[in-house]
Amino acid sequence: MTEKVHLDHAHGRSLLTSMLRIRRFEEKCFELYQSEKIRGFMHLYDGEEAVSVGIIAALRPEDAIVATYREHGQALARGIGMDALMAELYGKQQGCCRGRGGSMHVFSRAARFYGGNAIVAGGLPLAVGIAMGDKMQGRNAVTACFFGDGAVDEGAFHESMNLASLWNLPVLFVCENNLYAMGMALERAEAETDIARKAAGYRVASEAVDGMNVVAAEVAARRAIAQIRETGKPFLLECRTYRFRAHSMFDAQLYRSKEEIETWRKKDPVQQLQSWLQQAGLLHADEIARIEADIAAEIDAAVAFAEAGTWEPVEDLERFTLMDKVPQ
Amino acid sequence: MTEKVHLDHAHGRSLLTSMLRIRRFEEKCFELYQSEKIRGFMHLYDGEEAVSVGIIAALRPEDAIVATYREHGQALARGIGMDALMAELYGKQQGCCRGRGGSMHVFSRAARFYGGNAIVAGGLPLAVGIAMGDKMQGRNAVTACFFGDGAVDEGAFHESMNLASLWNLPVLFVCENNLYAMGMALERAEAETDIARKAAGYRVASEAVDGMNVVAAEVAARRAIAQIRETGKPFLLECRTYRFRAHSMFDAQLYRSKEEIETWRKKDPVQQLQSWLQQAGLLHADEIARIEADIAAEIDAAVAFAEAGTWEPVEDLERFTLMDKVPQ
Amino acid sequence: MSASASVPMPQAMTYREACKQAIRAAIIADPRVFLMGEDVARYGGCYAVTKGLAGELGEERIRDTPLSEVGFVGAGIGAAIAGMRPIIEIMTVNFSLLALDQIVNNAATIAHMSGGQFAVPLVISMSTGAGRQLAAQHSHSLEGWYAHIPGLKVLAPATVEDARHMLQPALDDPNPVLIFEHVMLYNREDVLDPNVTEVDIVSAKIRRPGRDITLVTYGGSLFKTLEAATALQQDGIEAEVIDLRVLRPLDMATVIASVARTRRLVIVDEGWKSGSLSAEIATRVVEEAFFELDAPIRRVCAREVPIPYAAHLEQAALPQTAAIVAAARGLVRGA
Amino acid sequence: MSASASVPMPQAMTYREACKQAIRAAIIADPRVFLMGEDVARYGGCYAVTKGLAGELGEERIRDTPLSEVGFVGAGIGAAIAGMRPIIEIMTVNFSLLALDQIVNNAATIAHMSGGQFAVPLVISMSTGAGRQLAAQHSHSLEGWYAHIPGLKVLAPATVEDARHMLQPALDDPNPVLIFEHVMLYNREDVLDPNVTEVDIVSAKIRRPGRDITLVTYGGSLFKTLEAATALQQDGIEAEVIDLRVLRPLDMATVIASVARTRRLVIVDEGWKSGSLSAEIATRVVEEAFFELDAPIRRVCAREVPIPYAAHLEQAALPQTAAIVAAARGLVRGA
Ligand SMILES: Cc1ncc(C[n+]2csc(CCOP(=O)(O)OP(=O)(O)O)c2C)c(N)n1
Ligand SMILES: Cc1ncc(C[n+]2csc(CCOP(=O)(O)OP(=O)(O)O)c2C)c(N)n1
Ligand SMILES: [Mg+2]
Ligand SMILES: [Mg+2]
Repeated sequence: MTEKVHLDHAHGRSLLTSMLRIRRFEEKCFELYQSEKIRGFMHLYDGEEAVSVGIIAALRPEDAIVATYREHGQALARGIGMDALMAELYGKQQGCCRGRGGSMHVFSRAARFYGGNAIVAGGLPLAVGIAMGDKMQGRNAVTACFFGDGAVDEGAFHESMNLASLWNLPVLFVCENNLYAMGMALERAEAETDIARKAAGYRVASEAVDGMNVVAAEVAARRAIAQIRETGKPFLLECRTYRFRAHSMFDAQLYRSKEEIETWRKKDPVQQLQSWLQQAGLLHADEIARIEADIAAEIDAAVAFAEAGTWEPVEDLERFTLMDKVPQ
Repeated sequence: MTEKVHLDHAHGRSLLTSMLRIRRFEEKCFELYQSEKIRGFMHLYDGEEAVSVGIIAALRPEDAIVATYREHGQALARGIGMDALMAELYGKQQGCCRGRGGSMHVFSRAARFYGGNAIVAGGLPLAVGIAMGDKMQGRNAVTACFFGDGAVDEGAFHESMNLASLWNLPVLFVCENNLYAMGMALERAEAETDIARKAAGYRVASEAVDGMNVVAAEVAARRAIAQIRETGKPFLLECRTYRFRAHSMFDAQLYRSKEEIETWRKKDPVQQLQSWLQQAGLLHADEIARIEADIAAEIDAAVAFAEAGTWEPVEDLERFTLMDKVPQ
Repeated sequence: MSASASVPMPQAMTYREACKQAIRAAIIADPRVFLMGEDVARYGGCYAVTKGLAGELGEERIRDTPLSEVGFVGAGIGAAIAGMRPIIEIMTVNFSLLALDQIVNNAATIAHMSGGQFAVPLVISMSTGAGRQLAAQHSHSLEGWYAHIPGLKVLAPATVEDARHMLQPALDDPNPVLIFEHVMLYNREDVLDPNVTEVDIVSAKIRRPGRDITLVTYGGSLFKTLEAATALQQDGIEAEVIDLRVLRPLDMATVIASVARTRRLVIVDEGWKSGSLSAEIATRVVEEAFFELDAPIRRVCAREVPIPYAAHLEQAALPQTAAIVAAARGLVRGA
Repeated sequence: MSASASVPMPQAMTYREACKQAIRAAIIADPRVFLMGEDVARYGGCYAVTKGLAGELGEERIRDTPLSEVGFVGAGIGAAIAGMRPIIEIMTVNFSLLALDQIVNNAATIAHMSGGQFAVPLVISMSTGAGRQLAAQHSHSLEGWYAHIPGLKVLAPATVEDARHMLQPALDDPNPVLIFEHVMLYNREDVLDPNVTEVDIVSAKIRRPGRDITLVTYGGSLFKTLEAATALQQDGIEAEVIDLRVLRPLDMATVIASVARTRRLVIVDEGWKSGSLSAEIATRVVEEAFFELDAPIRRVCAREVPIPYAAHLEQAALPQTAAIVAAARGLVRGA
């Protein structure tokens, strides 16, 4: 496996498309939340697209993903259909979880996507176990585990890092460090703010990468995954990023300044890649317009799909509480 | 406050006496367990005496202690009366906890001794809070928090180290690293076995010290405490030690070899100090004999006290479940 | 309506505002009191309860914590033992699962294990309950679990008055007191009687008297139950509604006295039916007042399913007014 | 007694040995099964259940874990979802508090939240209960708590036969199954009928038939209850003893059928009385068979106190045979 990323037209286009799909999807979700089509807690991903897109580009289909509650981007980057995702946000039967999970609990068996998890750091032990299960069954797969900077405060981070390292498990720990856990700034939450450095306490290899640069993220992920496959040991990749929007749909953002947000907006990962591709002559304005148009159409179709979706019958309320058999 | 330890006759005698009291007390406890006077889980401290004695020698009366379930030594070193301790092990009303706590739950308000705790790492968050409470009330006190190498595996260790460091709390974290957590060898439990090094992940100062050498332990503790008082920040002291006996009274010790135990027995902290004091001409055989005799008498008296003790009336069973007022 | 200068004005207020005023007053009154929890200071509280308080009272008294539930809950217990009077806010009951060891094994036991040498004068508050489409991991109603633990007291303020006044006696109590605030109550508004300046934390309260049937409930289900009582009235059924207020220790005397009058009992509890607090109440009535009952006891509880996201499924999973009415009507009519 | 070569010999065996044989057989039968927990391999298990198994089956199948309850329980859940059939041993129920978030928020919810895309075929076993003077932090009986959670199944093997045979159906079940082994049972010996090669994990069992009163219990209290039944016989009272075996979902049909015959019910549960499983059983009987009851229901449970160390206090805190006899006698004699 090569760790090189060859940024030709096709790949550049693919990365940009993937990020734009997320950006536009989230914009639509914001609208749909305002109009009360989507409810519950919803956490948007604007600003952080390069992380999921870059890292998931480096994964193979047989690899597994454990996601967070801010996982629309992770799900789309992994190829979960926009239709099924949007229908899930609507709470419809055609949603990827039949409307039971909602924004914070997107799952897909086909994509080996083991859920959105609404408990901060709740997914880390799961990821350790999935990697362990894969290893015990002789599958040559890596489990990518996404989590925020806030998850680093939790005991589950400590235990999971140690277990993965001790047992030589192929886990790519991906910290989406967007500097805040809700309103809690990293430097007010952690005595040591250099997350990549913490990996040393577990003898886990680590690297910090510019999470606003999709190519850097992909290159770092390919390198990390190559190392995981070679050594069988976990790796911690800290992606330094920023969320452009509020934490969730209930957040007055009293804890950070407009200037700070503006400074980070200048590093917009979508804009960055797009400008670079244009300057490098790899992508022209009209092609970008076509991409945008395709995405708009895809989103319209997803909304139409969700709107047309049906409600799970109330008689099926208790279905799946206990399973009759293990799905294969 | 000086961090020097002046090992004159008086201090040498005191350290040795303190260690010998623990050693002989534990020997008696072993006997009493065999004869079923003491029940429940009991964890003896033989081999680790230098840790408690050295560290607690460096504490002031206003300082606080949070202990483990292996805390007879910690309690005796802190000056909890042998009578009350023994009566507690008997489950008598005259015990320091009126027989409700037993071996794993020794408490003393007078000694600021906040318990034996039977949940591994359960005391670390408490210690953070006690230090926090002291600091908020303007008390100039340090909280010494004892825990084993096994506690380092737990999420509570991670969270507590971070909180203490982040909030600049005067906690002396004392890791009694005896290389095993029950039958789990440190190197099978931790990917990074250098516990002192883990402190870096929390920007906590740390040092590893020979826990079989009481003077080294005391010196290190004085240095650490001086630094805590000066900087207001926590410190992690890893004391490398060994337990000579089984983990508890139910342990066939299948996980370690007789040779390993013998090697460590050669480093017996009590023997080491005694030989050194004798060689240095600071303590003579007859004085040691007198110390031993005094201790034997004290233990006999404690056993007699416990034997003569009475049972808490069963009508008082529910007393202290809810308190009527906060004891002052 | 006008009031003379000496008579304080009744004040309309939300439950959220009542919680906030309670915290503010307690912190101002006692230098040992402080509040600590996730996002209570800069963010203003996940349900905006503490918005503005850090600015007013300082970040020493309104303290943000990292996402370390074991750590900061345990630290609160330690601070309490060391002489402070902390209010520990766990953002929601769902995350309290991460701190349960500290609550059950330390807060609830230290007084007893130490033979009464130490007390743990601590308040732990958290939001609870479902109804906002937050799905399976964010919709628990586990106050019944906590009510099982000796050494703890458990409160469930349902009214604005209780939200305003239960905190102080909880802080004055020498024991760990847990306060559960139902998420659907924060926006409720009510008029606060200025003549009431304190409430007890021992008794259940009859929120509506009635002679035909007793409806026992607490927390978020109180208003659904009162609505049900109104609906029943149209059928000529006078339901007595009891708000437990205190989930541990239970004030069974009030419940049993009511059942002795009405001879019929329905319990409404948002916990999953099996093993919910409703079972304890039913059983205590059977143990202590079996021959007062003219009919079986009925429960209206959450369905036994992880709470789903979709609104229609979530609502179907939760106790609803219609189900309360049906249960009560069935009992009275001898169905 | 002799047996012909073709008829297998009944075998006397301890509960501990039965647990061990169950684990061995399950691991040998299916390459996806492994056991993971604290001190299960080199130490041989805190209650010596797994002694020797690591040597026999290898440390890949009998795996020691660090003291990281959140971590390894969560890892077990992950491994189950990824296709393994783990047996996660939590040393005792007391430490399971540290892993509760993973059990309640992940194991119990993932099947439902994912709309049935994933199952969590996992066994979590732990010891439970008091009686060994281990004091407040090591004497919990919290199986009733777990029995409150939809998405879990909860078993309490009390007999050697159940200890030997409940594990395999638990592993075959597509859902997370919790198995509680009472610490006072490990040394109990019984003769294992070699003709019984499997048991169900759905039904309660009548361990002693009787017509005058029904005594319902489970786990560690079964033998105290059977003793009580023997004592009652001397008074001419024939007590029927039901062993619940399965705490979630409850087999109420068996209980109710018995109560319909005996018309009287005592429930024995080592959990603290308020909010224990006993309350659920009593309530279900009242809900479903109120008019079959001739007398109030009585409960014999643990006293509401952190379990103390001293033997006489501990024993006073726990349900005892004499109290069961007294409760039953009181009901039958109409006290
Ligand atoms: C255990 C737990 N504690 C608290 C919360 C409430 N909460 C939800 S998201 C969040 C912030 C998490 O921040 P981070 O991990 O940095 O992820 P981000 O939202 O920044 O992507 C908090 C505190 C939770 N869901 N789980
Ligand atoms: C949370 C928790 N898990 C497991 C146990 C069971 N247990 C009791 S002592 C012990 C070993 C602890 O080892 P360590 O911390 O190194 O202390 P030591 O006994 O060596 O002094 C274990 C696993 C426990 N008491 N608490
Ligand atoms: Mg963040
Ligand atoms: Mg150790």
